[in-house]
Amino acid sequence: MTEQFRTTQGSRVDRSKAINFTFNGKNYKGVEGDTLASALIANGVHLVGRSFKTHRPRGILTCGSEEPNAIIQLETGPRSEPNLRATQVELYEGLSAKSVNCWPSVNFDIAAVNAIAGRIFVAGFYYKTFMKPSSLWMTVWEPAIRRMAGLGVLPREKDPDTYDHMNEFCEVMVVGSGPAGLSAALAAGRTGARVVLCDEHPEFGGTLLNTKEIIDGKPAQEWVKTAVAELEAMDNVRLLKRANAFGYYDHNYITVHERRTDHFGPGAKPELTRQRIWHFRSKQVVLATGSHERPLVFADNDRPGTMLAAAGQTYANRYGALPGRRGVVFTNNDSAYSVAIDLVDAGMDIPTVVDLREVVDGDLPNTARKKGIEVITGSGIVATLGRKRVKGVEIATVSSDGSQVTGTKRKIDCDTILSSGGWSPAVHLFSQSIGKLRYDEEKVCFVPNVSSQNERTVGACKGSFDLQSALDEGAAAGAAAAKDTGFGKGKAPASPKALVVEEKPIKAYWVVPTDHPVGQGKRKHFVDFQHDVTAADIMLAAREGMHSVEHMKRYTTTGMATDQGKLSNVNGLAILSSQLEKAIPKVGTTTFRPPYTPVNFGALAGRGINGDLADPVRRTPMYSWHLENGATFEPVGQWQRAWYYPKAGEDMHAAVTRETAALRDGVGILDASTLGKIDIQGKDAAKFLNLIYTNAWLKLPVGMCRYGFMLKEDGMVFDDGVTSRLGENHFHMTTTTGGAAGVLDWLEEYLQTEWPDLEVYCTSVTEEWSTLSIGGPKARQLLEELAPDMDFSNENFPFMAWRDGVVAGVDARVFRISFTGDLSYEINVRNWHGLHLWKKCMELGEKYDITPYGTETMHVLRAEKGFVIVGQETDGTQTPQDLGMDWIVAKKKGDFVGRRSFIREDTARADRKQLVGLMTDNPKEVLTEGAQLTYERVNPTPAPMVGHVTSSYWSPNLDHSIAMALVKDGHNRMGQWIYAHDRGKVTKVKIVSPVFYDPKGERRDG
Amino acid sequence: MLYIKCPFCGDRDETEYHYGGEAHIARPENPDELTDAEWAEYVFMRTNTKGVHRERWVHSDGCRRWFNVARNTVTNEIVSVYKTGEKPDLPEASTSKPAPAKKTSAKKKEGA
Amino acid sequence: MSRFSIFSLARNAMSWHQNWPRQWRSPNPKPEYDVVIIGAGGHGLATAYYLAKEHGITNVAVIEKGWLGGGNTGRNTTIVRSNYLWDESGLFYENAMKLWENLSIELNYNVMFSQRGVMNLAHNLGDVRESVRRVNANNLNGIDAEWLNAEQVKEFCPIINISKDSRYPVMGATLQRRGGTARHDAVAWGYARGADEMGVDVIQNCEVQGMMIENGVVKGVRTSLGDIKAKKVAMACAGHTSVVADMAGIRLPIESHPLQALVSEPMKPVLDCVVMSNAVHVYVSQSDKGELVMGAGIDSYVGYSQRGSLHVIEDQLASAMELFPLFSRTRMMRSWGGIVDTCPDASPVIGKTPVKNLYVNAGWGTGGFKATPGAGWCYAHTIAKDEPHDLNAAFSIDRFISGALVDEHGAAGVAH
Amino acid sequence: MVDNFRNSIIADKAQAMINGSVSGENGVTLTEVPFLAQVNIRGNADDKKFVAGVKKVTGLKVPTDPNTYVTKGDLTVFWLGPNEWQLVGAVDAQADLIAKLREALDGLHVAIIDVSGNRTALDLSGAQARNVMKKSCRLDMDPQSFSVGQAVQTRVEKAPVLLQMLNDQPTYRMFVRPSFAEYLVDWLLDAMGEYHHSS
Ligand SMILES: Cc1cc2nc3c(=O)[nH]c(=O)nc-3n(C[C@H](O)[C@H](O)[C@H](O)COP(=O)(O)OP(=O)(O)OC[C@H]3O[C@@H](n4cnc5c(N)ncnc54)[C@H](O)[C@@H]3O)c2cc1C
Ligand SMILES: NC(=O)c1ccc[n+]([C@@H]2O[C@H](COP(=O)([O-])OP(=O)(O)OC[C@H]3O[C@@H](n4cnc5c(N)ncnc54)[C@H](O)[C@@H]3O)[C@@H](O)[C@H]2O)c1
Ligand SMILES: Cc1cc2nc3c(=O)[nH]c(=O)nc-3n(C[C@H](O)[C@H](O)[C@H](O)COP(=O)(O)O)c2cc1C
Ligand SMILES: [Zn+2]
Repeated sequence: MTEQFRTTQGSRVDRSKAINFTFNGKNYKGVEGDTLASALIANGVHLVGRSFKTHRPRGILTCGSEEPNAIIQLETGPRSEPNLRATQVELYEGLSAKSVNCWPSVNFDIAAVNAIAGRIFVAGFYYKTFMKPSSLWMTVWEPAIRRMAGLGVLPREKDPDTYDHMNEFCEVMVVGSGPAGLSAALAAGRTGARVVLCDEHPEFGGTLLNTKEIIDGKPAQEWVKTAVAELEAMDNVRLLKRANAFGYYDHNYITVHERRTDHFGPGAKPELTRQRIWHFRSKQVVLATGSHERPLVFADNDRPGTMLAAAGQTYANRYGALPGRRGVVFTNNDSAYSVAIDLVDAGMDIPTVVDLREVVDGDLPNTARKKGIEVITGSGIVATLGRKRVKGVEIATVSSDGSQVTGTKRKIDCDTILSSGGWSPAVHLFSQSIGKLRYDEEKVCFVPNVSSQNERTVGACKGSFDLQSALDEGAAAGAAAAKDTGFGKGKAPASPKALVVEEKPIKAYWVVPTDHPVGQGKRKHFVDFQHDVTAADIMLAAREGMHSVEHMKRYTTTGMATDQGKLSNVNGLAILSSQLEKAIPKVGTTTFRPPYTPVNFGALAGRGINGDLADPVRRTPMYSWHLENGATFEPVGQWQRAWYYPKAGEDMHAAVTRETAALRDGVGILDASTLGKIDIQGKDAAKFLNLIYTNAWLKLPVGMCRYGFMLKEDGMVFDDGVTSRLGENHFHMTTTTGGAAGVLDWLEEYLQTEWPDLEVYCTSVTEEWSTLSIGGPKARQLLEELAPDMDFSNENFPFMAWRDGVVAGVDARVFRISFTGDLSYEINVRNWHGLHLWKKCMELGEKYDITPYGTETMHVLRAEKGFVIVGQETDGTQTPQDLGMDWIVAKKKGDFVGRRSFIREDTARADRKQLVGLMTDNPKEVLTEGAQLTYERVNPTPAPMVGHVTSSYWSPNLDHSIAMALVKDGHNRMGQWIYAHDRGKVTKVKIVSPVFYDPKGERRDG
Repeated sequence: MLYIKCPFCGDRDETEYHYGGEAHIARPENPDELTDAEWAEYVFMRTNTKGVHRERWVHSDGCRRWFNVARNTVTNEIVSVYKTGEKPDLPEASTSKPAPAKKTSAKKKEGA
Repeated sequence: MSRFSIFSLARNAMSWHQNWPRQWRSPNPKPEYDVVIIGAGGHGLATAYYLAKEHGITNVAVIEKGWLGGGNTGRNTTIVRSNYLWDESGLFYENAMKLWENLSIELNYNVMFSQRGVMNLAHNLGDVRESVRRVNANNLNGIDAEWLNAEQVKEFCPIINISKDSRYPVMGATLQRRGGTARHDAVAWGYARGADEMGVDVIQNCEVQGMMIENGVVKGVRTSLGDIKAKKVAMACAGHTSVVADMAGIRLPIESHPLQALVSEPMKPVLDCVVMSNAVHVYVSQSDKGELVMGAGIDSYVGYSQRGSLHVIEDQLASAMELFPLFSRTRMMRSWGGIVDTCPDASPVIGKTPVKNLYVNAGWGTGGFKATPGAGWCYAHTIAKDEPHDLNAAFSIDRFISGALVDEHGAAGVAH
Repeated sequence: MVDNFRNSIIADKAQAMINGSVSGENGVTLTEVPFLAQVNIRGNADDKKFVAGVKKVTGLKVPTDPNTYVTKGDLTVFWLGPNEWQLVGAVDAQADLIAKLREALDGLHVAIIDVSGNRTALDLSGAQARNVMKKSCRLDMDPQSFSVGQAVQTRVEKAPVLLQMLNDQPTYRMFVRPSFAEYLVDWLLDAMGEYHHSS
């Protein structure tokens, strides 16, 4: 195929470099510098997609990120991407794309029959139907609607590309690189401040790349070139192309989405991350984001071949691609005349400009007239002809209030319509940062009014639509912004002189009438092109009481498509305002939200797209040993803990049976390094512990340890652990694995905010120490071999004592505490000695058949003894008393955190849910953790539940299943039979003491 | 993401801190003397200010100090950052504040 | 009011839809009402509807400072389920679920209640235990609930990654098949239309700025449109409850926090159920238009800004990608925030206040959309009878004094 | 002397760090500096006795400027907070330092805690090191904001670290909890990947 619509000279594309691509299966040629859209236009392809609801044929409307129509699926396979705007896709060799949301093809789309039923499918129709019978909603209607859903298709494979994030700080951030942004960046950059300039486009220059403006007597693009060259030479300036500033958050936080490799083609630069999110903290911000041209809302305004005027100009000037052979320009303002002029110069036939204004006598219209273009005033396009491409327009004079067609219709043949309804400043970022807008009656648009952060708007974004203002305001703002950060004197450098062509005022004209009242005939006035919202829909919404612009938006879905209303919002609200006979500012805009242009999920995830980088996996020093020795792991918070160590052929049950037996009969070893550890010292340390633990601490002798509970002020248990007195004023606290960080923050909160007078320092030493727990009847023998210099006798090293010594040749602190009920020692050594000690234990313990065990076995062993695990027996609603641990609550020491809550009515109840043991009748039957309990076997629904099973295991040592449970009034019901329910299965169980094993504690001392 | 100036370390991103709730709620000296309702007031009831809210933060990933922030909960403007134990009078937040509703009843004292 | 149906649609199509009546009026406030409800969110509107329908009280105004349905009702991820842990909550939400199941027909407004199933994933042994506990509690309360193992999870939702090597391996999930989503705006509109038809005044753009209280009895409200007398006043103002309660001198155990959500661009359906994971802060469904609707985490601090922080979204998407690797190449189209009213026990407050004839409905936090019909129904009862219904008796403010909290952190999780 | 019972928790990452490092002018390298002596000191900088005591042992005045450190010979004292410092010295210096400090500060409200095992150190160095840090840390890494003589407690992505600007190469030294070390190494190596290929 040849490019029939490619011009022969001018433009920024390189006609000598041809690029092959396919669209909807057909081969085409474009050239370097093209976007997919410009290449399609050069090839005369206008029909590029189908609309969302009614599948009407759609053509390319714009030349930027505001494109609602030309939405395509790029490539196939794992790098395929749905919903890209053809106007933003840069052409590369071999590109392949297709239309979305049409079947079997864009030319013949079966769902287009929707359009036939279109008379019923008005705004909100689905709220009014599909209700009866209700059985059909889920089975017929919703599936049918769902089949119509969506535009493109997600690839099923994992994304082969990578993404990353960058955090940057700067003094001045400039968004948008048109004349205003470039001037601002230059002025700020020259002061030496750190400046960032970003633009969504692949080239800097903004609209200057699209038009033929003159700066300092030369084509403006020459000024752009020197400006960019100067900026590139500055070390303090960072330039980001293809970079969409998508969010402007609190505290001058601006986030930018940079597409780094897409333009090379998929997978072309594997060493680079495909896209990058930049997080900028900028002291000052200059928004030079330009403006969006608004389409006019006229009858049949969505036929392919209809385009925004400035987009047509851009295709011709910038890409050398003519939008058609013969075009009619339709406008309510002067800017479209430069379009007509440029298009004629580029070789297109523009017979007519249809202008809604009655008097048209500006410089640009007059120049156009001189070129032989007929200017028809006070008139509008009242109908268009053609189906998949415009064939012509019907024009007529229209009343100035927009109510009706006043003259007779005249037909003009054309294949292109270029419409301009005025300009809307791109105030998105300004509004995201909570800046307040003002409606400008003269310019017919919302403009920034009051800023809320350190930010300035300039150029078209501010509503200053002439080039000289853009240059001047940019320079002034750049210099002032830099000065506010301590750079430069704030004086704007003299800006270059633009050739100014005076423009006459625009006329607000929101809906162009046609030969039937709007909405009452076959011609439709589209407002939101992607979502098929028409002016009639908006009027209907207003009639139905949707008077708030937010209701109108949601009822009609105006502005909710992928362009987020860049083209439709202002037209929509203006139509609503005239329908309600309310001033436009009274109707107001909808809320501008991030992102400005949609941003890939992958990019937002960044390198976290690889889960192990998203969240740290924390490992103990012995992790490598566990791994090599076949351990399975259990995630506990961020930690990976060894769960059990299956030998060949063993399942969990077998492994745990073996591990528990080893501990009860011989010696077992557990990696307990993940326990939180806090060093607490100072003369008030014991007093402090008295306040935060439920039990008494003043009299704990040095050399001894004690188990404690911490409560929140609501009286409920929130952490537990053993704390040891290292010296008169010095304690070593342990916490649960998951609780470590929270407990330290919490201790500090009380210390620093409630009791600042207490002389206490808390320091985390969690990872200073590796902790190995060695337990079982043979533990002492092993310890004696490991530490020949230490005395492990019961007399000299009793239960709940600690001693320093040398173990396996390294300094160690040994605690004699037991979470299993058996003789047990916790050995703490420096983190870096953990692996050594572990291996040494395994080596010396071999003759005792030392057995490493994991958390599962630990749980079984402690359950046999009735020891609770915070977070398993507790869920934030248990007091120590509920757990049967009144003994841990000091009665006489005075206040401690949470104490006051005990005497509240509900907390003091005698029949609260209390911790008990449960025994099944059938010794082999292991209850399910989480089974619910009732007093009676047979229950009505809802059944009166009296508690649940918190822990349940097969106990190899007892040769019987065991369980712990919280049961209402459980402490008074020892020996009673109740019922456990697990998904339909009912098991009779007896309430017993939770201490199943060695109730007298005879094994503790070995 | 907020940008908070730790009174000890300087400006840091929100992610380095933990929020600690409303500030200046003193723990009652003698909880035993309180009624259940008064105790509940201390443990659960919060001012939840719309406007300038005084709150605690801890610089968890930095100096581990607790401190106070006065922040406009509508605009997120940080009006003041000050150390524990201090309670400066504050300038009004400079940006838009929603009109605090007129009070018809005396506002209760904070704390218990 | 004209009935909505395919026939009325067809009939109106003949006249180019020119004759549809207003779905609700925009009345001026009367000087006095029997009941003034503050807040025209789903809860306030449903309350008005049931006051009129169930209790015959129609001299009611719903006063809304903005546009009806524009609070959290208009910005939530629309997940509806009733599988809460404790009896009090389970029975309360199940009542709501039953109302949901008939709501479109009841309101003659298609709220598109789509019972496509809600899965709550478990990622560690603690999750598994708590999930099973909840399934059993639900079953005994007559609430449908199932436990799925990892393979069954995959079968129910084929795009989930259940690899054991995943950073957050999926160990199973609870499934409530009757759970799903609903069209949030339609819920507010349907109730507004229904209430309006029975004579309730829904007054928008009218802010309550003060309370009239005499001798501990509420007499009315002061609004931006003037004073309005009322025999009873009922708060239903979600994130702003503390602000309004403060006008009556009432302090509440509530903090307001920003909570964000986002939608992707619309794509052909890949996800036909709702997936939630509290552990990794992901909850997502795909709408009938094709967007992925995702909730993000809650910002930790008190906030009234209806905005949130990007890092919350970034962290959440990183986790989501591990569960749904295929989401990487879709794009976030819009993100927004709401102000959620959180209670210390993650359960709501519905009941009387220390001020006579003043009622409170708040503390719904991240999960009150699903309660909308049930909350309105119970709240209407509470207001009409001046005492709570059995279903909401446990949710009084007094529980913070007695200690009888209904701790639903496990089941309520971060957000949903 | 390093006793041969010691193991770095990321010993098995050594080769990956060598492979992942990029030599040359535009490169960036990552290495571990294990087993350094580290002592946490709590005390009151307004108390002359405290300041003098530390000075006597270390020859250094405890820094009171936030985010700074001072160095003399092998010894560095980091400011961690208004009443907290970290002393870092050569391998195995801790026992001696602690004994001397305890003696010099006897009777004062202080805490002197051996934390040598509580963190290991990683050095990220070379022309691209700053960019790698920018991918990883939400602090301003530009030289005017973070320069030699400064150290901060912050986060490198999700790992809490004490981050020291060691020299102008630049070299960043990160003191990190051992349990996070593998994650941090993986994270940094991943960030370095880009420079690996484009040199
Ligand atoms: C991002 C997000 C996701 C969520 N996801 C879910 C979910 O998936 N499932 C779920 O069940 N729940 C979810 N929720 C929670 C749910 O949205 C809310 O709990 C629920 O919608 C609350 O309804 P409401 O009617 O009480 O409040 P709202 O809808 O907030 O209504 C309160 C109304 O009171 C008005 N008001 C306030 N002050 C005044 C005043 N002074 N005068 C007059 N009017 C006033 C407000 O303007 C507002 O319209 C989510 C919330 C958020 C923000
Ligand atoms: N004749 C008229 O009525 C009329 C109307 C509008 C504009 N103009 C002309 O347009 C020019 C205005 O100059 P300007 O500098 O203000 O605007 P501009 O339109 O030239 O430049 C704005 C640039 O900002 C970029 N941008 C916008 N939002 C962005 C974001 N979030 N992230 C990244 N990039 C973003 C755009 O892609 C564009 O390149 C003048 O030359 C003026 O004459 C004329
Ligand atoms: C369930 C749900 C689905 C949504 N889908 C879309 C959508 O498809 N397109 C869109 O632009 N916004 C969508 N939104 C977001 C709304 O546009 C809007 O952001 C949200 O209601 C909050 O209101 P606000 O942004 O006006 O403050 C959706 C919101 C919800 C709650
Ligand atoms: Zn700090």
